[in-house]
Amino acid sequence: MNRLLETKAITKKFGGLAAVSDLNIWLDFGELIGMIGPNGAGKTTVFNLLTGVYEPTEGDISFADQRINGLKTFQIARIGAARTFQNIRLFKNLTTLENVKVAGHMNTHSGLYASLFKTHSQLTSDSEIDGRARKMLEAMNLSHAADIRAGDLAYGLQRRLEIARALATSPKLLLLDEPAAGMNPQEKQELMGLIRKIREDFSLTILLIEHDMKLVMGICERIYVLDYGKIIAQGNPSEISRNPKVIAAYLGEDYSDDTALETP
Amino acid sequence: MIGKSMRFWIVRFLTIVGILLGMFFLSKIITDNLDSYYYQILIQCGIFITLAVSLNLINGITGQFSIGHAGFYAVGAYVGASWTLLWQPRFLHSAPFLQMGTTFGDAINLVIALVLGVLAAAMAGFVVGLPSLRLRGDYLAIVTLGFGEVIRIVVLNIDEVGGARGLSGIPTLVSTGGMAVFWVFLLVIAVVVLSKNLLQSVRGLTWLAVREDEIAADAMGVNTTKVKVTAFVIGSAFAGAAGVLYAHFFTGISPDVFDMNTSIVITTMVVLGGTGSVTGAILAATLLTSLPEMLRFLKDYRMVIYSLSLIIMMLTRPQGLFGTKEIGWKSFHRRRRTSAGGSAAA
Amino acid sequence: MLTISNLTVFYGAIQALDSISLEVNQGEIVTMIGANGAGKSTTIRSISGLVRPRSGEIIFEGKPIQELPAHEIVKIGIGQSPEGRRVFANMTVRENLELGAYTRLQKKVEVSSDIEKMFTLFPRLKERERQSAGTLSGGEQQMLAIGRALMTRPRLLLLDEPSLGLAPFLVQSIFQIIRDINRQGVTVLLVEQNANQALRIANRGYVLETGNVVLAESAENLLKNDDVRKAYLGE
Amino acid sequence: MQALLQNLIYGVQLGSLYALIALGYTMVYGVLGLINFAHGDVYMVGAYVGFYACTKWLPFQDISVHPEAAWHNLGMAFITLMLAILLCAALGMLIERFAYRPLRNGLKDLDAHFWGFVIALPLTAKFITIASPFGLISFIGVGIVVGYVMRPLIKHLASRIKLTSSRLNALITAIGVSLLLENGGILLFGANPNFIPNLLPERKFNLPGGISVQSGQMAILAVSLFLMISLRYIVLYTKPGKAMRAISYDIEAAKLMGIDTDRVISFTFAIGAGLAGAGGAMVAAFTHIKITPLFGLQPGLKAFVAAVLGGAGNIPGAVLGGILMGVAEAFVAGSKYVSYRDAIAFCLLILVLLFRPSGLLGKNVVEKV
Repeated sequence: MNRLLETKAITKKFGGLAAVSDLNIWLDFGELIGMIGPNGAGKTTVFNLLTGVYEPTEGDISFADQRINGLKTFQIARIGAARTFQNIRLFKNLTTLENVKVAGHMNTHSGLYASLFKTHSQLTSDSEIDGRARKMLEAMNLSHAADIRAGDLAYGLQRRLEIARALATSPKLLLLDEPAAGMNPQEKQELMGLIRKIREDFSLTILLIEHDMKLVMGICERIYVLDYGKIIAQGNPSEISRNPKVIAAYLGEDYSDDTALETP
Repeated sequence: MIGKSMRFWIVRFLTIVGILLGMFFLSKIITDNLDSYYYQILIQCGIFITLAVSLNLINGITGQFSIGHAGFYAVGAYVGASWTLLWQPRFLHSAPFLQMGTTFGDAINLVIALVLGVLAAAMAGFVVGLPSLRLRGDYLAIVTLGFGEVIRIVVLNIDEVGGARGLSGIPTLVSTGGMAVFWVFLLVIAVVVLSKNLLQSVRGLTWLAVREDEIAADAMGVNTTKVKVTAFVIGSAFAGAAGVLYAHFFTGISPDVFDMNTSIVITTMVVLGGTGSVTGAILAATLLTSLPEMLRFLKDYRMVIYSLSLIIMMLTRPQGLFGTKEIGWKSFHRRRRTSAGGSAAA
Repeated sequence: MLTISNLTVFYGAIQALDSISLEVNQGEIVTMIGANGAGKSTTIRSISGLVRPRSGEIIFEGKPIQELPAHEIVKIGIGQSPEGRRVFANMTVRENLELGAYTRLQKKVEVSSDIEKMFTLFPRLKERERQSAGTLSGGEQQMLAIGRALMTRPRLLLLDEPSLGLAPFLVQSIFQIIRDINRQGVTVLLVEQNANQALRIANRGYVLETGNVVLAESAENLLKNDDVRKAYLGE
Repeated sequence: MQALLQNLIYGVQLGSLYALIALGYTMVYGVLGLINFAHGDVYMVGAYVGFYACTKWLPFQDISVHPEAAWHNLGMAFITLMLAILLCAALGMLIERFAYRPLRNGLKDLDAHFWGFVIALPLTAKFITIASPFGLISFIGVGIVVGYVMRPLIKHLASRIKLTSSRLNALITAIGVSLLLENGGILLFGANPNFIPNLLPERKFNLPGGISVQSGQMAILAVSLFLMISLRYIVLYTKPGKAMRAISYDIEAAKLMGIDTDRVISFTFAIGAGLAGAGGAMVAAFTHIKITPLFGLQPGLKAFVAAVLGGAGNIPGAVLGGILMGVAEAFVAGSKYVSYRDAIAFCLLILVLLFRPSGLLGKNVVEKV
């Protein structure tokens, strides 16, 4: 079996309201999956459930053959699920390099004692992390900005740094929450290339939320459509764009007139 | 050939011995030449630097809004004083080497008092750190403040430690032979060096990450719970040590020494110095400890001027004296483009 | 109607706008397009008084307004629907709309009739009149945000990313509504990620890059411009 | 049972007072997210206004000599209450205008001048006695001149200001204002405790079951209730009330509605400070407690705890928190653990927050991810 992630009938209620109900999704190793749906459909809630920010009210989540509901966010991150955030959440007052180093800290062999007393082993392990982080920046074309305060980076670079930081945790699964939000078409184009590239280079499985249909349809192999916390359709891009339910709830009738469907 | 690691430890050992010797002679010189009034101010400065830098670990670096630091200071002071005044005599019979009066006897008692005070304060820090897992920002602040008050009131109600009158006649373990400066500034060096080491390590970055964005830090695999509680434990342990030294230098403690105002003064030092900046905390602690003394000639107007300078400082330089910058020896300097340093709180 | 000349804005040490100039004529829909961080939102926020420019002039109907506080600017006829909608989540839809008419709240009859007008423009809001705004869907919140801005009775309406985060089919109707509002005599200055749609309903457009206006043309010409097509329309 | 009820009555009275002060905290917290530490000191100023009004400014008559003057004194007491409310409201607005607004909007010329003026006051007070009108005028005159001279200096200090939204900054500023009021109070009112003698006829009402209520207690309770109900009306149904709510949700969006946020915030401070002032004056007048410049500290802190207990920013929450705390304190004070009465507030708080991190009635805000 090559399932990386599977949810079994998960439901999340806030108060009485179900933000997500009876959700069954799965991801196989190496897949690139999209998740679309109107605002408030529960897409980000799904991400929060998968990363342990919320605990499901009902149902099970298994990740890498392990039941992960109830685990804390940092534990899930350590098992190998990394994410980016819709509203960029960088450590603004740290530099670009330091942001990535935080994510690389899991590889440190030395404990708190070592950090406080600056032991030899800590120095070596820290310089290893430093080296890895610099490589990661190189991979994401961010080396030139290593010493700039993250909050001062240009918007597009901030989005890229979010991905670099997530990659530095050495994940198996990468969850991207609207990675192209606020980018212009040219930047989106570059981002698509980058997503494909990191999937290859780091042998990742990727799940992404995105509103830009061109991007989603362009790179995703399979798409889940969410509405009111439920999966209303799933399938490959061409199936989705023809699905009447999806057109009614999300895409709209004249969708194909305005947004080119063909892959770029 | 000596291995790399071996050489590292030899250098480390020699540095420490060097510092200890240097400090020892320096403190002798200072004690012999300084007027006792300024001597007291110097000790006060040292104690408040320790308090401010240790609170900076919790408040500035980890971003936990704690404003009840005097509580831990009190725990250290009372537990330490209880050892020398109340518990030590009981052990004296079976362990005669605990006899005070000689340099060795004083030192051993002080070390025991320090260990007990630090442990107790660290434990208190652990207990107070726990709510920080659920509470954020102002809510946490008021709980820490409340905790400080509860400690004070509890102490007030324990007759064994003198209640409202406090404890007096604590043996002056540190003042014989000019050792006060030595001990106090040893503590200052310890807290500053540890803070600096932490800030320069990757682990320290994870602490800063908790301050910057807890949710993101969590998602990067940082055990934020552990970081926050650890910050509380280490920060309060140092405050406890400062308390022990205070008790044994000023030889008298009472609950008012550790009231809300003290907590507030320590918090002010951290903010005034620039939240997160160790150098800033040191400078602000020195300034705020000596300022009231320097203003003494103003008599009644002293505290009015003091409060006014506080307000005007905040209105004209809200990021504190240093922002998040550090000054000092080269390695201390974190080359980070600073912004408004205040984003620590909230 | 609105003339901006040499507007420069700094956030701390970072320059957000570098001496930009633009104008909006009575009855037009003007759109600003550009990458994130190009300064579109900053321009809008400077007009509505949320950001103080370091230098430059903003003249609305002959009067300089760059020194006026935000609430005065609302009073002289400039309304804004902010980025991210920012409705008052714990208040009902009706209360939100009422707050739009805050400056003339004592004229109860007039305010209710204006609210009725909003309900004809956005029938969905009528259905949710007593519901708290936080429970609305993204599209409904956007309608509420626009409705709330219209309640200030603006002659110039500033719209900051009205289609952000909406489902594609809702995007269509939001642009339709903007066109309707404009036909009723409200001048519109529109900031949009969705340059394609924005240019289709606009008369003129400005292209912003890193705090500068790099192109100012009729919308038609911009739609034809090769550079624009490549950079912002994704063709 | 009798003792229980008696404690309950005392607790509710005490609690209504805490609630009155807590409302100021919670309203300011609601609109600005600021812990207005100086609020307890405004309560102290209210008590002093009460003291001066009763003993110096107003023609109260000694009721032990003229028992028939009771109605006259009651009228005067009403004027005292109004004075306390108005003066404290003005003080609240002043604090907001010059200490907190510069944190939001930056330091303007007027702010610099004001602080220069305030710095000048203690320095000139050393040389000029303010007892005579001439002294007072020259005192203020010197202040204005010195303020004018200081202005460029303060402006220069602030020239590289970076506005931050840091709560710690706001908190330290508030603490500074609190210290200023306390120490200014010591200069102005003297450090010795004062108290107001009996001015109103005191009656003890005996209720069935052997419980008794003091007329002073009843008055405090009644006035507090009246003020709280008025506040609720203001917040829910008036224009500034609506604006206050809008600001507390989203200050920037409120500006875009044409709301003059600075004015509404000023109004909020005025109301909160007025309520605290009323509380201070009533306590001073009815309970004959000794008032000192530091007298606002403990009740202020407890009221703040009450506000947090109920859910900071939540108006009914502040009332509930206040009453709850008053009752708890009354029961502890009536038991053998009386020496722990000041600790109970915090124990209660810690307990409640552990189970409801946003207070009893506070909305549990889930941070948006």
